Amino acid sequence: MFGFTSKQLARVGIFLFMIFIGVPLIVGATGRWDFYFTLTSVALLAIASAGVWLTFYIGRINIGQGAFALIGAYVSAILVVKAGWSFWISLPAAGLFAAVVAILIGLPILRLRGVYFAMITLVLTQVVTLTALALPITNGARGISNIPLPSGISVFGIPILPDFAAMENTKLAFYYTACILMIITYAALYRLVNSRLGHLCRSMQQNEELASSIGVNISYIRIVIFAISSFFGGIGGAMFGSIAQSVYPSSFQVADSVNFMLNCFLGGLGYVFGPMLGTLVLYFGWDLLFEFGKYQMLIYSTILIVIIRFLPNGLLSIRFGKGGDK
Amino acid sequence: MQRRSLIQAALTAATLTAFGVTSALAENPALKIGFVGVTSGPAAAWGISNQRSMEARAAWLNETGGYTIGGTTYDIEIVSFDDQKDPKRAIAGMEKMAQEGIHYVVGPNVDDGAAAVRPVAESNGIMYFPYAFPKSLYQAPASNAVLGMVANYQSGPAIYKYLMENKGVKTVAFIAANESDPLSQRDGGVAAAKELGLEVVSDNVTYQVDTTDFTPVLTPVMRSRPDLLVLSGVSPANAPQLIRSARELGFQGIISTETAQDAGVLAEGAGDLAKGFISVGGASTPELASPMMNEFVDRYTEMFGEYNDESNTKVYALEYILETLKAEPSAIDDVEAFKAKMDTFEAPNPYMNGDAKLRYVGMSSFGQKRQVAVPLVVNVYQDGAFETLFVAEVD
Amino acid sequence: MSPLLQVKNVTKKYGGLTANNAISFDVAENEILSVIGPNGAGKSTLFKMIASFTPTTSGEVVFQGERISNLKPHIVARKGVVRTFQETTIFKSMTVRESVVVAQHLRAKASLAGYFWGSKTAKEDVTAFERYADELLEFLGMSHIAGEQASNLPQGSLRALGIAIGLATDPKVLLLDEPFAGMNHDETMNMVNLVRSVRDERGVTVMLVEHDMPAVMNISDRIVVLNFGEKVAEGTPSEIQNNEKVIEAYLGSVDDEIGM
Amino acid sequence: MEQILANGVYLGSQYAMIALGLTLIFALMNVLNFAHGQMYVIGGFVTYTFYGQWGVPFVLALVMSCVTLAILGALIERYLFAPVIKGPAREESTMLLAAGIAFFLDAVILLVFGEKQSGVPKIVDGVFNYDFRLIMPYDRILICVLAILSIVAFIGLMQYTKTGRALRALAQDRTAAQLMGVNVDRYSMIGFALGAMLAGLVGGLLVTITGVNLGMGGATSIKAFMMVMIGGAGVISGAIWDGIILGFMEAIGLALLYQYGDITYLLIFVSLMIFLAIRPQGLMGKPWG
Repeated sequence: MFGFTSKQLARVGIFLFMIFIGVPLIVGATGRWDFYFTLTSVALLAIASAGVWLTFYIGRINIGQGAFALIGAYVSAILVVKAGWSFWISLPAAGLFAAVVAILIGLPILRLRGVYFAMITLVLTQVVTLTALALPITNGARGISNIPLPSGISVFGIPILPDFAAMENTKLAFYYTACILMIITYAALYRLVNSRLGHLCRSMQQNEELASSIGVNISYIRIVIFAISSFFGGIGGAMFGSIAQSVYPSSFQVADSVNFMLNCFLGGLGYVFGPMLGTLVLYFGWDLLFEFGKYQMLIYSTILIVIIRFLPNGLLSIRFGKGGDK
Repeated sequence: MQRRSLIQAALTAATLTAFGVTSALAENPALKIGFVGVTSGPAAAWGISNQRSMEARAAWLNETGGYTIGGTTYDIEIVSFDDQKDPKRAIAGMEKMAQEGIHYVVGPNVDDGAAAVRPVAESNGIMYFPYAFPKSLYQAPASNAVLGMVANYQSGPAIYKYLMENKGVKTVAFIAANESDPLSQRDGGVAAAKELGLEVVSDNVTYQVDTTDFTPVLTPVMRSRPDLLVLSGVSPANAPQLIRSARELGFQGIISTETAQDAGVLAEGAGDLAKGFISVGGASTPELASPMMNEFVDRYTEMFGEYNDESNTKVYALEYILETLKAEPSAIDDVEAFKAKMDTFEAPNPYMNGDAKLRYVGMSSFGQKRQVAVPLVVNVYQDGAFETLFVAEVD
Repeated sequence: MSPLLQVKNVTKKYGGLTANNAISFDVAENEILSVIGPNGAGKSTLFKMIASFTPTTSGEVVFQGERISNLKPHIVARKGVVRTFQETTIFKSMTVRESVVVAQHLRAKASLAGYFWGSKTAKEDVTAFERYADELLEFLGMSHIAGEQASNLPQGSLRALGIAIGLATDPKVLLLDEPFAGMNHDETMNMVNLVRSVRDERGVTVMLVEHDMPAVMNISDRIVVLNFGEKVAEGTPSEIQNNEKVIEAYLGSVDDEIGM
Repeated sequence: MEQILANGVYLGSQYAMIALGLTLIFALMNVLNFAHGQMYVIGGFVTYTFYGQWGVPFVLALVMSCVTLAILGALIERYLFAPVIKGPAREESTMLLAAGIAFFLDAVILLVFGEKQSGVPKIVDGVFNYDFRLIMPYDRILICVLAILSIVAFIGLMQYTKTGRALRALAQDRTAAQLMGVNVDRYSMIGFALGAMLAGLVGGLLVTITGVNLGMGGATSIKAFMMVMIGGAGVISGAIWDGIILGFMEAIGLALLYQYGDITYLLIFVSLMIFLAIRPQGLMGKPWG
């Protein structure tokens, strides 16, 4: 199936089992219900980080994912609250809108490379936050609150998705939704990276001139990749808005954009599943250090520095060795 | 080498503190009260004064034998969560509180965080006391949030009215940081001023939170020559700079804000230029502070090295939680009982001289009693400290 | 028969500086044509304009009757005019085989989406790419280094890798940028033979920019000489060798260069 | 008009100094120093402690800020950046390191100096007031002059001293500098220390006017990044120009667009994006940095 070896299939199987059965069992046994939200966050942030990773794959440092997450969150919130759409339709719409914005913005800025691209995307995050503050449709500073929970969907009377508002506890439902989205994202990412598009991206990452000399339409692929990347950002943001039932201009800000980037670095830029691991470690790590009170930040940043000092190729480089490409 | 030993020292220190916190509570059963707010990063000041006032009060109670509710004496344990001013983290923090079996939480400090934690708080049966003003948090159908201080749309009109009557103020200008909370507060303030019949001469000037020079920002405001300049939702860090720039630009009128400020910060940052600056405070001015308030300030100072006047307004939430629980012991793990009790609850206010009462208010603003009745103490800065200008009540 | 590629009055100005001034010449099908000239004569700029890596200021480049100047490089590559680079321009962290497989991008029949879903055409493409890569590496005598990471290769092999990447696109005209630079005599001879066999066995027209005079004389059918952005001479190697202008203006300066 | 000009010069000179340090570090090591703003804040707090708390003369306190930051910068370069840059890692990993250091310094600042806004007494009292058309407090004028002097001194250092020449050679081409006999390790460290020192110096200067607090760090970094982009990353003259340009844009924008308060920065950001899209290398930079 898709050219996977049986060993890889087994690993994927174990991973899926852990997420959908293992985690609920562990939570049930330990009573740590708060892990659901933490893991839901990890899953959603990992989706947005996957987008950042993808732009890294064409050799661009992207510190603008917070902008697209915020756009996604607002689009979904506006569609649900003001236009009365079902959340489940607004979710892809949010992703698509983010992708369209990415195409428009990407046309001029994707010509930039290195720190120039990095900085302009950082500025982009600021621009979107300031725009959200200034626009009437986003309610400006007051944000959009009281967003209803996702409603159920049924086709020909057969319920496909349950109504979240009718649930006793939405934690598990959001957890499963986020995990399913994450798995779809990473499956798509894995396929993409291992298909011809992925190879072309790699060729662009390593040398854009040479890539265009072998006939690769680099500006087209850059746009496509940036749009896909921002689509992921939009989806992650929209889902978060739905969990928090509110969106503010500060829901995603520069710090988030930087964190998305750090997730990718930490997991390892050479590995498809790097951003997922990076997100888990960075986000969960912060929660685990909760015990240390006011030293939390100090310890967290120290660990971060130590990791980058001794594992500069990311956490996954321990397992795969340097230069190994997954 | 140096760096390593530094880190080692830090780690050791951190581990010790962590153990210290958990081992200190041995004799009495612990009653955990949560705090979710920002205690690191740029906005750390807001949460830290909050957290510290809770910790100082808890330590005091525990030292004197604990707090008795319904015949059981508890040691009060404050469980704090740093949300980094990120609404996503704030939700995680509230989940954490639910996990710890906590039903009463103070915080979050900002609008977006307070809105984001609402679903979690309501589904887990947590009453929370945010320091955020949006009315939708406290109006039905929202049920679990209790405003922990006086809102700007309540204090603003009182201040403006006082200034109109006593200082002949006729025109007012507003300035706010370009962020959710200050902008919302500015809009509320503008509406209140217009209702009182004040002429609003400038209300659309904003500044970036990271502004280092306020002169260009303030110049157009000064040109409108208002009698009163309102710094909407100003952070303690920006207040002295704004005051200083306004005075240096030759502004002679009155400057006020509806948020709590720290006299020390004003003294350092603006010196004599801050004279006459009006802000909302708690009850630690000498005229109002009860012996208990003074002792609280002493203990706080001893515990953390310095006092922060912002804590005057932040000491109340914990007191309200504990007093209400004492009045209705079954509420200790049943927030419905707490909500029911809120309608009738009344107890003396220990921090203030006179016969002030602790009770829940908010009927006129929210349609339900979802606000703590903190005395609306309006302070004026004079020579390094605050003096009480007047005291009002919120209903 | 009309020439395969025509350079017509091509001029390039950078601000006030003229890098190429009204240069014209034709390239016939299946020939090896070298462009030579001292440093700064404008050879590289000319190459860039032919491959559309930089626009011309005036004049045009025509390939098979179609104007190819001032387009995007990848479009020119699709038409069959492909340039190689000097050795630093490679896919550093790909293996030799991977590089050659990727470079067959233009031969793909399936769409990008087809690859994503793993369509039948896409699978056939992948098999075909890999087979052709092996064949090409065999032809270039590089099979033994097929699995090496490009960044670990010695200079000579990098040059060959550049040509392999260029050939993998199935070009009609291959533009080689200083293929012999920095090589010793034996290496140069190997490369000369390689380039010749590319033309003879693959039917690829070759244009090259080069400094190494003996190699150029050896390999070229015709030579174009540039100096200070102008075309000084054009002709067969023996014509060029006996051209007074070339000897005076150009060969002298090469001696200087060597003398340094 | 005069007021806008004066505000522009004042803002411009302080921005230029912030940008200088950042661009120097970038030029030398190709590191985007995310922790630059935190270094600025530490500089402010050191001056605050010496001058505001302990009553040490202001100039001495400034020197202490410079020394502290230079040492801090040197240590960070020597023990963190240098090994990571030399290692097999991808170029981008220095960004993660820089971000980690920014978090770390934030945590240290919070623990050591606390969360409150701190300020020092004014160094000079009084306000220069020219007919209400130009209002400028004397301390601002003094700081502005000091900032300009520091910039001049820095340029002098880079142009006319051996260290300066070595640093410039290093910035231009690392390998070539090495071949010319420049001790690359040593001068990278000196360069980083110098960049950090500049951040500390601005922090120390500005603490007299704006005071200092924990929150200024991140915001300052972002502003500095923007400026560096306008001028062209890694170009000294660019850094000075862009500081002045941003200073003037801010001064003019705030003066003219005040009735739409929220949009001055939005416009600055958007025009920056458009500008960079048209001229990717900034004003003075080489293409693609």
